[in-house]
Amino acid sequence: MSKEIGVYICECGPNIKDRIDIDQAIEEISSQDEVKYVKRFPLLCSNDGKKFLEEEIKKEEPTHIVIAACSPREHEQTFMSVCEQAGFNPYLFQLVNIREQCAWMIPDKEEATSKAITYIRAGIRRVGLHRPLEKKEIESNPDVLVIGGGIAGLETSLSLAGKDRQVYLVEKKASLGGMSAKLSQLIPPQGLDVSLISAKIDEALNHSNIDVMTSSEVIDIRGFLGNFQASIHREEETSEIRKIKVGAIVVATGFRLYDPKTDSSYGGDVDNVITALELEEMAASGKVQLADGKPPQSVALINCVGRKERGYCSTACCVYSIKLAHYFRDHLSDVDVTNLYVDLCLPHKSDQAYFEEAKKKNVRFIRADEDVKIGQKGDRVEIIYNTDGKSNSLVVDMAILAPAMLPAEGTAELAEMLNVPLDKTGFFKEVHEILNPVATPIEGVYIAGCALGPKNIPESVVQSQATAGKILSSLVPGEKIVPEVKVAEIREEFCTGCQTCLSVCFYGAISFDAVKGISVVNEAICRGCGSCVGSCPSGAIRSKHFTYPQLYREVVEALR
Amino acid sequence: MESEKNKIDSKGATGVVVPADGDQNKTIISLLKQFLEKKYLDAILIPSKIPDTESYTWLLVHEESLLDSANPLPPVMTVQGGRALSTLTEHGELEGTIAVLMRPCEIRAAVELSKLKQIDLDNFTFFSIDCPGAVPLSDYMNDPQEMTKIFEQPLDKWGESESLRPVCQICDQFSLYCLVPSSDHSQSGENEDEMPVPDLHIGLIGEHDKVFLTPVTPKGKDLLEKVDLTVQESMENWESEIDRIREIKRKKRTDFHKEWDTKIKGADNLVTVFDECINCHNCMNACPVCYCQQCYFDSQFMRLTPDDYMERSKKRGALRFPLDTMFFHLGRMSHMALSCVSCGACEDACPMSIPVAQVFTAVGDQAQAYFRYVPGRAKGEVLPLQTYQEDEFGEVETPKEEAEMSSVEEKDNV
Amino acid sequence: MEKRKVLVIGAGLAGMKASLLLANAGVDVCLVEKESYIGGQTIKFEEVYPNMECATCMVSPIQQDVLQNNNIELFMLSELEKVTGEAGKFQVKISKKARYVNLVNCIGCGACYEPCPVELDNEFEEGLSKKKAIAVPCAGALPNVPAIDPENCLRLNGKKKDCKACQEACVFDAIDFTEKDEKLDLEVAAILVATGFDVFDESSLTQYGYGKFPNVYSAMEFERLYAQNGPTEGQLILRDDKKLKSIGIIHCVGRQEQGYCSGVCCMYSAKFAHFLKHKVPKAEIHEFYTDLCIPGKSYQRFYEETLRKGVNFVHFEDIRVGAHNGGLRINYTDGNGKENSTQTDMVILSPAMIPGKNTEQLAEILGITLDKQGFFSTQNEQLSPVTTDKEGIFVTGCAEGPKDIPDSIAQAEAAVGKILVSLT
Amino acid sequence: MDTEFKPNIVGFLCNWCSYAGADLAGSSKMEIEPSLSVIRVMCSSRINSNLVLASHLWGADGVLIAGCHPGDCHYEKGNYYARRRFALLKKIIDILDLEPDRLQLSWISASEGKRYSEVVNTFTEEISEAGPNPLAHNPKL
Repeated sequence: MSKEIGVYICECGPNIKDRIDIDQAIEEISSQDEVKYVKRFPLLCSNDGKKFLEEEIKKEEPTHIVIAACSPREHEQTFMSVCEQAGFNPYLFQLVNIREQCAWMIPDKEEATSKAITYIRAGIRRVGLHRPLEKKEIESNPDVLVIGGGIAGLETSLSLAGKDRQVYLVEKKASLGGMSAKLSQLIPPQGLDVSLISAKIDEALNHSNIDVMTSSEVIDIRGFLGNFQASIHREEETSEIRKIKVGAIVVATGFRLYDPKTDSSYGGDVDNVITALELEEMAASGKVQLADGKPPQSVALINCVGRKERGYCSTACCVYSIKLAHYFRDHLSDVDVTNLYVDLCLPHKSDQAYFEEAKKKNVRFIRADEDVKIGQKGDRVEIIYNTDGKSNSLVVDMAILAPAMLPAEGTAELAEMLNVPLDKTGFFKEVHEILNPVATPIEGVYIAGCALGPKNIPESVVQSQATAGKILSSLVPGEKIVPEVKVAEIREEFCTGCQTCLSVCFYGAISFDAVKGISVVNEAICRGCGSCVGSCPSGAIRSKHFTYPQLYREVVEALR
Repeated sequence: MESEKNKIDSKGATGVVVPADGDQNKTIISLLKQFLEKKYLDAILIPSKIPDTESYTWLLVHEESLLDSANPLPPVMTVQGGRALSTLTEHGELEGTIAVLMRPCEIRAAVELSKLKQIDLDNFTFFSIDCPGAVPLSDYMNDPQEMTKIFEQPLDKWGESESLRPVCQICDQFSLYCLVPSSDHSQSGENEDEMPVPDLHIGLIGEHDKVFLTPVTPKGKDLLEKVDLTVQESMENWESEIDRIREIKRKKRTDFHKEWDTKIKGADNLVTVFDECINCHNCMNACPVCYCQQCYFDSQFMRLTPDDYMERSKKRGALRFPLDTMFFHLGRMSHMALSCVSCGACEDACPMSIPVAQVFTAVGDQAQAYFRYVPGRAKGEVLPLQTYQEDEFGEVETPKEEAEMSSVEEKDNV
Repeated sequence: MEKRKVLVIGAGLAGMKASLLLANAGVDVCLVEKESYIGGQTIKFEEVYPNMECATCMVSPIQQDVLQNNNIELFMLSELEKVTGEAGKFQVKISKKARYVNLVNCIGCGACYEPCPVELDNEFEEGLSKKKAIAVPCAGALPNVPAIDPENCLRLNGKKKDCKACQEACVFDAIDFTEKDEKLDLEVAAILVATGFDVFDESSLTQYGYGKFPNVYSAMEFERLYAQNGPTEGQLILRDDKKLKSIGIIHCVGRQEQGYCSGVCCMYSAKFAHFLKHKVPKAEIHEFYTDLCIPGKSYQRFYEETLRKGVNFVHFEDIRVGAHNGGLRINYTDGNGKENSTQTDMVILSPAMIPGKNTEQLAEILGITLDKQGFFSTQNEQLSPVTTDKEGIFVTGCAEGPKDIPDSIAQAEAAVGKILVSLT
Repeated sequence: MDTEFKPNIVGFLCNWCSYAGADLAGSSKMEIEPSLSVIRVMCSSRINSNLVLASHLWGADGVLIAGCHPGDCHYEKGNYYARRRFALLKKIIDILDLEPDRLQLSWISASEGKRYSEVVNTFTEEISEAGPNPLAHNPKL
């Protein structure tokens, strides 16, 4: 069918009118074939302009529309919705930018005019090749799989579970609670006790919309946002494989601790050198004592154990050691307490007050450079350290180490299963460290808590609730998912199955159909960047709305 | 770059030296026959002479008696082995254990194709063979007997022959060690990805009446042991000869670059080189690493509207037919220059005897060096355009980072 | 889900992100912003740590989304005045100041700036450049529509009642002097406070010589000084045009006074060092810190990169800045009480983040409490960091306490989670 | 002729950074040479060698590809791949000595209106000096 393209030039008040000879433009363009008419209007984005446009489209019934006005970043949306209101497919319209990148840049009116004509011609030739694109809708399942039953996993599950949303909570171990359950009290300021954790555990266990699977592991995951299938291996009374369908997945697999024994400078097997977690256990059992059963007279809390080796600060240790200091002053007040720190990392508003408080309770804080040496001295523990280059030593009954946080076991395997990347440090990597801190490149797969990197409890909780927020916002029960329209599309006859596109797609939107021997784009995931298009040697991928012929038309006109 | 690319020390290999009493081919064939008879292999893909003709083709041989017509090292390369292999496996894997006997450049092409998911290497057992090169297809068809004679001569004075295809004359990857990535190929077994692809290499250089068999992978070792070839002998003669010849060839290659750089530089020169091109795209069809189902340059997306052609003709004063010759060759280059193994198939295929292979080799070598990439070296390597590093190729950006800084500094100084 | 309305106070990054997520879930959002533009503090930055990413590129797509989203109703130059009712049914009163420029008619051509006779310090540019009484804060600000400053506009403050310079320059009749401040009454189901932060006033501490020596800059001033869209288009031109050979960056300005660590200063100071090393490679850079607070998996890597680039980090207990032969001298004592000093041409002060202006007032209006530090307090800092002690009111971003961008955004998303749950 | 010569440059700009930067240059009323015609793409990684070659061989006196600074890509990694592809194409054009300086890759962020104007104006200057693209006028191509 022959094309009848309608062209509108916006005067944008004086902005375009004064700097571009619109009459000349109209004259030159009208002669171009396939152009049905060219009209001008004072200000198309104004309400009058929009009304005018809507009526025009209905009246003139053009096959395609070109509007020469401002930058698409300003009003493409505006005009597209006008098209929609007029019952005209918005993808058969092209906005040509003759303001920002023409009228406003080129002082000479003649030059500006001819540039504008070039751009409009390009738009006309391009729009002729546009196809009417339609929004798709994809069914989606609101249920969620949460991997890991620590505080992050619990918080996520509890925030998500509801009458129209089922949560499957999968935990490797036999019981829920993770690391935080091992603490004798949560890290203050408020010094909350762990009953809050056990309360959350009970709540999860008794929640009618949370399906808790302990001693279980996820062994396989396929699918995409709104439509995942997961297989879970359960080792409870009987061993079974359970298959579930969910719309989103949250990884909350937490962390493990650095083992100081691996480095002799941390005392190796010296008596009475213990980790903070070991102290928690003693505290829980009510008897904090030395190897020989005597109570300690003096202890040293040592921060940043393993920081040098790992190359990052584990965030929580400073406040954690301060907590232990408080514990001694409050419960074993006759023990003399020293805290050796490299840098006090107190990034949260009430951390410092908590530190000041400990100082008031005469906890001694000593600034020590990273490389402390812990050794035996008689039956006591000697710590040799430097402060701003000056060497000192300290002898105590007991040294308590605050080790760095490491990625949990199985992190790499899980990452591979989910096809999400890991960070240099071995923790999960966020899709955008700054703007999208709990999401991964794979839409519908989120990470919360220490699986993303070392953090303290409040941060883990925030992140858990954040994943909940993102899921609640994107997977509304009963609502369908409306994916990007301008996506990539495989031309089967051209695809040779070299899978180059798979390697360059950051979002895992392309998969390989072994039967047909070609690549397949999942439109639910594709963001339309076109990286695959640029990479395909066979030219087998078309990016809708930015096809080679469309862009090539623009080139030709630019060079005419 | 060139020298680094092939920096491989071939000393200290052990293998099996088989007496060949004059005819190395016979010896190889009889070995292969044993493999088939004893069912250690189900089939062998091998170049063979078409009965009652002078031309060669690939045969997938099951019946050992048919190996008599086979020729492990034919004087010509009719169909590039890599391409033959990819067509075989285009629609799924082959049943059974299948061996392939190919020239080094053909194996390297196969490796590139495997990176492009066109061949599954694990599906095959690879026999590579010392290759003196091949004679130009056209010359051969003009006078088969004569060319066969000529072809057999250079086996003595490898590297010197002027009758071989030009890219063969400068080929410095004609034997096993040229493929082995690590300087110590005995170590290279530890990393699957670093493994040279041939399982068993057949050496011909050094002594006429011997064949040097080097088991490269456990697969190859196992095969030899099955036919009771376990004798560990020194391969020194073979090795030293390879080194000698490689030196000669490498020098030729350097000279080649000197010569060709001037021949192709500049639009006029390049156009002159391709002047006779008739756009038959045979080069593309013969090229093993041009693997596309349908070449984009043959597609309707390359066709333009009449007024576009008029426009272009106006601009240029005239429009040359066939259209887009240079666009095609440059486009093809940008697609496969990094994977070009300089096998020469394109040049053999060109009806207008345009030195396509030499142009692509001249460009390919430099482009590959720029990306520190050696096509076909090892299966584990990722194709350069399928990966990236965060900090690289700063020199292609404008303004250059350094430049920007200094300019800012000046401004600050003022 | 039946349509529910949520009020979001503050159109900074946290507020915008929360609004978009809520809108995406089909919730109607009323986004209230006291400034005439959206984007908050982040749009003042040229680059953000730890990847030195261009902030404008990062934020402008989000601003565009907010402006174009049909579920988000944006009220600029507006502040919350009164709240009654309870969760699920709050009645709120918004006071909206007149912009005197019609958002629909104005197309942002900027024809009105030049003719305006009034010239003022541009506080968005930290006073490093001038602006007219009708202006957008900086090039590329969104929405790209200026506002008239009624205190300084000659016509509006009565000094020259017949001045209509801008009105004459505008062909879209977008200038409307008759526009009046309004009061708006809304009913919303939940309220999210995302009012962000302010920075500690360096001039209140004499030892840093801020305001006394021209080349002592505040962090925010420096951010604008190096912004491509800032007053100097990214050129490092000192107040006295002196050439830069060495720079001192002092951390923890106001930490003692405020009684907390802001958690971000070490990193953005390191960011400055990165930038300076890039712009003026030969310059010496000294970072003076008390404790390096570089939490998390990737921040130390960033810090170590600055070390590799030759930035000198010095730990101090006590510090003061003085003038010394044409430059600035930084005197400090180290961990062992030893006296030292360093000579520099420029000093950049990294001040603490403090609660935003009117935080107390807003807390009163909302009937929620503040913590010791003066930020909005949450039910339980450990386990419910976004819910306030009043049902239906949530707090996020730096309004709850100092934090960096990723933490603010995570918290915004968390708040959205809590709100969406509370709505169903 | 050379005094009359007005270069004709094709510029592929990524939607999120460079196109925004160009808009900013415009709205800041910076003076920019009319030589360059902008073609908007979503990401610099969309550009394939054919588009560049087509422009280069069929009349462009210069071709500019502009995208987000490395690390800032709106699609996270696109510009890294774009850079590699460009490096290869430029290398080939360079080896063949087909006017490599007429191909340019620049990173321009959304706040760098000034940089955009500098990039375009400088590129135009260089091309003006170099004269028209001989390839474009070689009837044999």
